[in-house]
Amino acid sequence: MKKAIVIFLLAVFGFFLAVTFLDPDFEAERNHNGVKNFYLDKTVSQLKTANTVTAIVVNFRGFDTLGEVTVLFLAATALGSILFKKRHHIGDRTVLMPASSIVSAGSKLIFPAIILLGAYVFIHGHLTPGGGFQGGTIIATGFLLMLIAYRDFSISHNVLSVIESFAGIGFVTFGLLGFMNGGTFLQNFMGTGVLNDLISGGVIPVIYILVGFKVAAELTGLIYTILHEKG
Amino acid sequence: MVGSPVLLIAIPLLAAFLIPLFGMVWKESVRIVPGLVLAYLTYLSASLYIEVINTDTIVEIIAGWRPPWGINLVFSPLTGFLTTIMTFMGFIVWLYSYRFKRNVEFEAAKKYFIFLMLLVAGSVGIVITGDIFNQFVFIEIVGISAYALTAFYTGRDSAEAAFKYLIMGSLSASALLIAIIIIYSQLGTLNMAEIAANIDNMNPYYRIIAMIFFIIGIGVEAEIFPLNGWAPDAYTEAPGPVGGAFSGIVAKAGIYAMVRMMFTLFDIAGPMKILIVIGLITLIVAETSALRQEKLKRMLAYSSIGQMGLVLVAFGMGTKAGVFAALFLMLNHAITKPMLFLSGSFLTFNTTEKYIKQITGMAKKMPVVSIIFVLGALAITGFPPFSGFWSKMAFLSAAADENLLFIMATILIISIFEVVYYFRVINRLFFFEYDDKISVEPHKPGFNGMIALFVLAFIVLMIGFYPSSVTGFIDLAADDLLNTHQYIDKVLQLGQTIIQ
Amino acid sequence: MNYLLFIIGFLLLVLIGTAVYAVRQRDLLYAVIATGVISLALTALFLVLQAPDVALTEAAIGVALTTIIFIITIRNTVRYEDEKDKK
Amino acid sequence: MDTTELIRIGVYGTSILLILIGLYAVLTKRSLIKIIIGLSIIDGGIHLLLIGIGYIKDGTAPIFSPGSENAVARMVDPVPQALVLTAIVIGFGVTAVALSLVIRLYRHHNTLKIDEIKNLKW
Repeated sequence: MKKAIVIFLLAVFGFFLAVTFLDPDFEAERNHNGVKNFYLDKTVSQLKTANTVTAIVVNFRGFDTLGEVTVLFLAATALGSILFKKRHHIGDRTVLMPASSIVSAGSKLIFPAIILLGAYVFIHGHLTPGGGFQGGTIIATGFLLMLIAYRDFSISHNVLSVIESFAGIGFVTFGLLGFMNGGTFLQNFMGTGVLNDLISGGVIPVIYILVGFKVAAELTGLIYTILHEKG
Repeated sequence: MVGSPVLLIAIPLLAAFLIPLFGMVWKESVRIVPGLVLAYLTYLSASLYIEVINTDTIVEIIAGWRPPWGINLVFSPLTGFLTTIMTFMGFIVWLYSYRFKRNVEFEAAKKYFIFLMLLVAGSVGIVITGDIFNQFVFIEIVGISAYALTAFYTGRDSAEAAFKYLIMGSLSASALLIAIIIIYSQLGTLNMAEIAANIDNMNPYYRIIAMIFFIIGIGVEAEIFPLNGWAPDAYTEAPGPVGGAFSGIVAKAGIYAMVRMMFTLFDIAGPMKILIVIGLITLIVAETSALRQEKLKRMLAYSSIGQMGLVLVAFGMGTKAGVFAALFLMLNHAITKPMLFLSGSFLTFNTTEKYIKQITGMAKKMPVVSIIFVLGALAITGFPPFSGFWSKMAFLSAAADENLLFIMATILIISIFEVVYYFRVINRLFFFEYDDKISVEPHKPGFNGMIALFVLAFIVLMIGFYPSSVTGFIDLAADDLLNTHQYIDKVLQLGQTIIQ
Repeated sequence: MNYLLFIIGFLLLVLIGTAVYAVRQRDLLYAVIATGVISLALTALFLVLQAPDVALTEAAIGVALTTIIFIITIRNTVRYEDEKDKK
Repeated sequence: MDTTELIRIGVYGTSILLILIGLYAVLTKRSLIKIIIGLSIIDGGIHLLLIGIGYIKDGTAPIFSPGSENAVARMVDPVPQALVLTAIVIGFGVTAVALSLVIRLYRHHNTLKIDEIKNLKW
């Protein structure tokens, strides 16, 4: 009985999706004069940002990014709240597997390179693919590697929390600065420079670097919390 | 110019990032700062609302790009009305829970207040945003805060309730995303006004499918029938004041999103019938379930779902009178249901199961709280001269104008149901002797909690005796919702402030 | 132009195959690894479909972080969908 | 049928299949972790769908390199990419919260089977 209901539901769902997306008219009736060309055009001519996706994420739809950063912040906080234990003791770290000497030595070697790669990715977010989210997660994976390889590697929760808070405050403050200078929230109020220069695009790289710090701190904290949950 | 709508979002987010820093310096500040923020939001929202009523709708641009391209916030008589209610209720809930976990656990209290503040901020965001993807982001903010608040107590079955809520919430978020994909692919825009202006160019099949996915996506927050399985559990397991926040704030935001979508986005013939059908099913199922509940909070949760169904039916009539009645019902419910949750939470303070039989004879021990509870029960069932009476009258006259006799009869029968299950509680509360074996230990209510309850009770009485004090505002809000062209024009003709 | 078609077709087949495997596999650890493979295939597909930004994000979040938190959860709870499956 | 058409149908069809497979897992599986795996498969399908919407024939990535400032017409739509970026990060947050709930449920009930946890049946 239950199986039948599930299959019926799946069939209805699949039918709706297929009727929409696999219909030959779907492509033909599309309105191609949407916002796309405006974004591509303005990114080059006004924002002087090479990477259009970055321009959209940080400037055109920067409000979404603010919300998204908040979602990550909430997720990290919620994790701490849900896994909270009565007596405030931190359990042993979960050991995924005992790290051999090759792994630990190799991790030490790779770790700085990963951090450097992450920093490169978010500093060049407005020029090349990548940006704050990507760079931040790369840095977090670097810390994850160290946490797995060395049992006594630890990170201060307070330091992470301070970095996270300052990056978040910086984001909102830059938004409010635009509010005071140019008239609207998150407005690009700094000089935009020359396309494809490292220092170009006004506030876009600044905000994306702040996002990078925030994402890195949040994800590292999140992994740290969940790693210290021993059954 | 007193401020700008964007501050309604920016200030709580800024405060949320600041609170961990403040907490390191002065522990009490994690309680005070959210309260100050919510009080400021209430002030800002109320003053903006007055300005909007006297002058014109404010359309706020973000990042300097005018509406079809950038995200915009719309602060109109309708959204201002809802925002003011929500921020005010957020402040009341904060006031009630000010002493929450005091002197016990600092970390837990810090997180509780951050979640509460962002719950309010996210709900306000759902209401004032003018962009569908931005609305999705705010729905996720509300969702994650709500999951975390539901799972807040570790001792109870709260993780189950939160898990249920999370699965439903994220499935519906996926549906919402699919609807956004269909709309974006066909119209090439995400702006609500632009969508509303171009919706006629869209193939009707795609329009209907997108609308179905939208209903699934928003239905979880709006608590409509097949998607509200999470609600009774979440309301029961969450901390007492959070139940009030869910019914007073989150459900209102969900209903708004639903109604905005139906009235403005998908302006096709027939959607109103869908609203009536969904609303009636929700109403009947919820109210009949409420009759059978043994737990106080569960009963209140079902009652809350039922009221949401009633609101949807009223919106579904589609006429001016219907929308007026619906907004009036929303206002009354936003004030009365948190009052019931908060006073009920005081009555059952020292028990984790919250059975109705455990409050037997409590009226003699806690007379003031009991009287406030009764006031709320009378107001929500629609006894004159309390606030609920006027909204139910407005509803019935709106239905009578449209000759919807079946709906009128159903509402009257449902009202009898409501009277039955509320009087079951009142009967136990007042006319039974206090019994040590079944009743709980009375709890001495805190000073701040009592102030919150008194403020709410005052508002209920005020609306009850002077309904004309609010009907003017509701009238303007109803006009605003029905005038789709005005909404589109206001948003799209705002080409002056674009940066050159 | 045809080699592009082959790459995309191969990746799409990998996606569906791994998804079915992830749902049917009763050893949760393997199922989680299969989810990681789905993310990997998606990463390659995003790259082919000219979305390098998304590919980077999916590679870092989908392949690395999601998989690792799944594995930590399995370490802290149970490895098999059913106790009977334990060999 | 030309290449673009094939790619389009393949990508859309695969994402719809992924969504349905994930939904099947969420609705029928008895293990909590399996349910969350299903959710992340649904997410993957939706992200692929969104990227497929933006793809155009012979498109290039929406990044301007020196000397190619006039290549606008051939660029794929950047908006869905920005949306997917947001959606991936949000999805990760939700998955993390869900897994922490699973750990807590296991702490209480010592099982992850949905039938053995009271209040979780639906």
